[in-house]
Amino acid sequence: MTQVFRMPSLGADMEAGTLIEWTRQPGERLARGDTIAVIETQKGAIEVEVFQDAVMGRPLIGIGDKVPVGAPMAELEPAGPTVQASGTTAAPPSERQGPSGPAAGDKLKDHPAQSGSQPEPPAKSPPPPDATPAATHQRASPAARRLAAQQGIDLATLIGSGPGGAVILADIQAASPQPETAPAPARQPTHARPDLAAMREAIAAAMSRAKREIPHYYLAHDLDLSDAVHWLRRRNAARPPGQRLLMGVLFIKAVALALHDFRELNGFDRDGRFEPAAGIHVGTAIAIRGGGLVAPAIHDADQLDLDALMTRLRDLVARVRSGGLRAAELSDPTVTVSSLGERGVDRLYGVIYPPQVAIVGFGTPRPRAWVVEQSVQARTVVTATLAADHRHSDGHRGALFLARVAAHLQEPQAL
Amino acid sequence: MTSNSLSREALQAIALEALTQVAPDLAEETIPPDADLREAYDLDSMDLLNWINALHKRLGVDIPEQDYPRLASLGAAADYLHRATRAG
Amino acid sequence: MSQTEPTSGTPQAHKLHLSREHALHLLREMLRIRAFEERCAELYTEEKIRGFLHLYCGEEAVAVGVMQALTPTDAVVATYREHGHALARGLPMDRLMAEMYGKQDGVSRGRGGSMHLFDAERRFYGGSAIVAGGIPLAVGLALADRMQGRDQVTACFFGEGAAAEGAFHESLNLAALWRLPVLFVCENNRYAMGTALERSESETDIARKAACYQIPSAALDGMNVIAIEAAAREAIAEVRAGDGPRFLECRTYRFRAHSMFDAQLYRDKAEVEAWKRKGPILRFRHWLEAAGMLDADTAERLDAEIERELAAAVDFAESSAWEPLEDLSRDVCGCVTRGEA
Amino acid sequence: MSGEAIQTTYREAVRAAIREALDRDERVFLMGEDVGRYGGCYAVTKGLYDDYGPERIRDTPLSECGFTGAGIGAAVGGMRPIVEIMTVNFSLLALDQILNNAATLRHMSGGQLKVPVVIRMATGAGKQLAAQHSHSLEAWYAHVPGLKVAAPATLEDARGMLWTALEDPDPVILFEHVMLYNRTGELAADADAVPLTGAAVRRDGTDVSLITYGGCLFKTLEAAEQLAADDIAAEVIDLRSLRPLDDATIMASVAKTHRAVIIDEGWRSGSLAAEVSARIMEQAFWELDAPVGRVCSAEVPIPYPRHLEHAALPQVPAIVAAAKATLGR
Repeated sequence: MTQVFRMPSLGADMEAGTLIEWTRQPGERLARGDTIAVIETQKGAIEVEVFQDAVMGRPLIGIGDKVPVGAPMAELEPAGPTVQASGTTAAPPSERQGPSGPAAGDKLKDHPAQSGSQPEPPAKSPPPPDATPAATHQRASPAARRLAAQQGIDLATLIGSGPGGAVILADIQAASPQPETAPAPARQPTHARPDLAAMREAIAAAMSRAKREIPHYYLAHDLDLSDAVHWLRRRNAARPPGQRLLMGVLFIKAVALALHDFRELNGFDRDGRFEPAAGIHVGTAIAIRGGGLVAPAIHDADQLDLDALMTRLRDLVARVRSGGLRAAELSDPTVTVSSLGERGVDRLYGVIYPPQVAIVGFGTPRPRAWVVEQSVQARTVVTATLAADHRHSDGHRGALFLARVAAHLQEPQAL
Repeated sequence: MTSNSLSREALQAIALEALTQVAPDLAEETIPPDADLREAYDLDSMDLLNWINALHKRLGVDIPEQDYPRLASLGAAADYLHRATRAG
Repeated sequence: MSQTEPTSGTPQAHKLHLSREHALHLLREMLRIRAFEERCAELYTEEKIRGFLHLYCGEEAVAVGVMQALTPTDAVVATYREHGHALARGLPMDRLMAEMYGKQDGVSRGRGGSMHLFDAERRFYGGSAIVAGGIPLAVGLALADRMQGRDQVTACFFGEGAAAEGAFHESLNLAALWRLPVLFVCENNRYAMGTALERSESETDIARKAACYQIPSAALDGMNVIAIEAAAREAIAEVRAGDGPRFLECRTYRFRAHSMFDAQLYRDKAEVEAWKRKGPILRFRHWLEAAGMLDADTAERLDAEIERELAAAVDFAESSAWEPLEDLSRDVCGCVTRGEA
Repeated sequence: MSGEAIQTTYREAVRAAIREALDRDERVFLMGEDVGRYGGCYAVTKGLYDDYGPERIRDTPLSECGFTGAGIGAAVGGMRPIVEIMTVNFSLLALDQILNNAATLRHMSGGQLKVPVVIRMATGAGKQLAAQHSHSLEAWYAHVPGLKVAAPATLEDARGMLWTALEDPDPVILFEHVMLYNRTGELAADADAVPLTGAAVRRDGTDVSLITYGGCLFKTLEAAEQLAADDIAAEVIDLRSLRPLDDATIMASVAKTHRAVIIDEGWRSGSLAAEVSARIMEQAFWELDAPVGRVCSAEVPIPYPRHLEHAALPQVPAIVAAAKATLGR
């Protein structure tokens, strides 16, 4: 079998070499240890040897060509029956005889993976400072800034008594509202708690309308999530927490991709007529502690890779928790995904959020007995459900859609 | 070596502070150290991940996914971080 | 032992009783080193082995000869060109290969690589990559043996380049002054990297430098394994008897480049070829054949055995694990235990 | 402790520690230049040669690299050597052995070897010994993983750190400031080993943390006394261990006082003071109510004339001024 002689690595700092000379011509025999070529490196010309008996084959680069380490240089043909042994006057590289080693070309195949697996030292950075208070031109010590932020005091209104006129802790303490004359030092509100009563009313109105007006049909499909779970676990293991993904992101992406071919599920009901949406904006149901939920949109979810989706989702959750959702985000979704997460139940039957026409639900993934190729195995299974508007789609298409979602989740690496 | 390690109490305070950053709606709660955060305070997966990320960034401690259950409460988290920062 | 002319080159010249079994052992040890290093060179070009790789090819007779004279409780301090010393000292080839790869099962847990091979159990103290840096260490090991009344010798290997370092002179002086049980073995391969001996030393006779410190010294044909073993046995017996240090200068030659990335601009090919004809393995093999101690079958069997050992070593290294990242900072400090022995 | 105290000097405390170590452990021996017959350059080892003989009080040639390396080798070989290097400036001749062997052997051997050597050396200026005998290079050693570095400043530490260092499985470097040898004071008659790690709060205070070690400790305590007269309560921290640093004690103090000044006889650039300051920024930034201050040696080789040497080193008025500056005073 023809093999390939590649540019050898002669030092950790060698990246490439320039061919100066072939010391053998095609058809000439090469014994293990013979020089095959001379290569110019930054350290000067170096003769390079072959590590197997072979016959020089077709050169793949020319004199003067500079190629990187590992690049093919020439073909090597099998040597055929071994001819000479040593112990005679042979030059000492063959002083030791033995069977030739495995072909270099074979081994080189796996070297990228090998160098890729070189461990990198973990980055241990010192703990970063806490939250950064609002910037101001007033000189103030870090301790003063922290207390001012806690007490809602504007530094710009103070005259500092510290070095260089800086505001220091004592200045903030002096400016703090006194307990007798003022209400307890109010935390500068960093988040606006949603008005739960108002939200309840809005949900009540929307859901009543949905149940009154939309003829829902419901489909459910159990699907094997094991590959996705394993893929996710492996991927997350290699990343710091800030770069890890949640399963919910895979669900969103799988739904968004599947909707490409099921446009009748992605859009709005406008007085009984279906209006397909141009983009796929997935409303993502986020529960609010204490009751209520919102489902703001992740725009163009089908176009985002998983990391970007995760970033969006993280941002949405943060803004749900702290206030700061934009109104458009709540009205933009063209479809909704609701996922129960790790502490839910097996399946959820969604109620469509008008004027959307479909909601996809995911229950809690659990190990279940599952038949794989005639045997029963424990697999992680999740139930995906679809509630859709029967005025605009039918159960057959809905079923094909759920099957497509399931198929996407079998290939998490392609999401 | 213990030169860099914070006390367990300090770590518990850091864990609480990080929690109220990622879930500011819990800021006014009094959270007992042994309370299960997910069960008693309805922390979802994203909250949990954000919290762990905040701890990782603040303390430089690597917290693999399989260890998440070991940070079920503030007290458990303090124990875990204490061991991890001492080992580092 | 005071002459500094190299001793004669024929094995028969020495009064060493050489059984066929021992002769074949010597050949086998040199062949193992050669085979191991040639495979290392190949693995280096494939990027399995990284860092610096300094090969000993041509100098095998020195390590193999001297090691024959040591007992298991004697100590060895070597240099960064120490694969041969480690193998001859009995460190297992598979764990040495794993170390070359940087794997966790390597003799130094992968932390050292080619230049830092260690084995506390076999009293093999490396593996020093600072020229002459191991010599004071050897003096200290010998001092500890002396002060604790142990009947042990420390063999300290270094190249002729080390003779230009202060540590060499300070250490020879201390060892002689305190009559410490050290055998100094200078492997004079004529080039400190690319600088020829005569271009770096005013006195090129290294053995004479040692003699200046009142250390009995001799210059030997470093390509003759029998001559080296004989001289080492005699010297070590004297050292062990409490007569203070001895010094052997072994005049040898490195067949390959200083390290893998070396264009060898500093020496003639003809010179290399001339030395290769005096190769320690080649010459010993011819001598054994002439003496009727080595036939074709035996030679083939030796090669096959070594090839099997080597293949197993490479497999072992390939399948050994990388140390987990969490262990990055292990073995920097030990734990402090009050009252620890 | 029995409560009984004896009047002694720092020099005598170090000598008592060496005696105790020689008595307690057969494997302990001392070697260095002129430690034997001469009695030690700073007379620390006076009398030991007569009592313990030339094997255990071992005079060496002027070969810092050679005998320090031999001490490292002897430690690997099972002994507990105390290597005395006359001053930190001379230790540079042995730096190769300390860095490339003592600090690395455990790691390079995958944990197989340990190097329980103790290297003592004099450091610091104040005796008009000019630019090759007066420097403070502790920070260089404190930079190196694999070494432990300590600076005993008090009689208790001079008496107690040596034994702990000898028991430590890793190489330990002890820095003895030349201006401390003559300090006298009371030491408990039954003073014993003290831990090698951990900083000590030498004076409690609430207004500013003065962080120092070694030869500057007593200047800093004097500065704290003067500050007290101005109603400034300075807390004085003696680092004691320069590697590892006791971050917890430093940060606890800064969290209390919100201000810090570091006093270090090393040159300011790349100094231990710089390291301590950086750690305060990393770990206690939000506690600070003023920029961290530093009092270090002037960036000049230590000069010979008395007035210039004095001006080059951290002195009490500069420490007082730096502490007040953090308070805007």
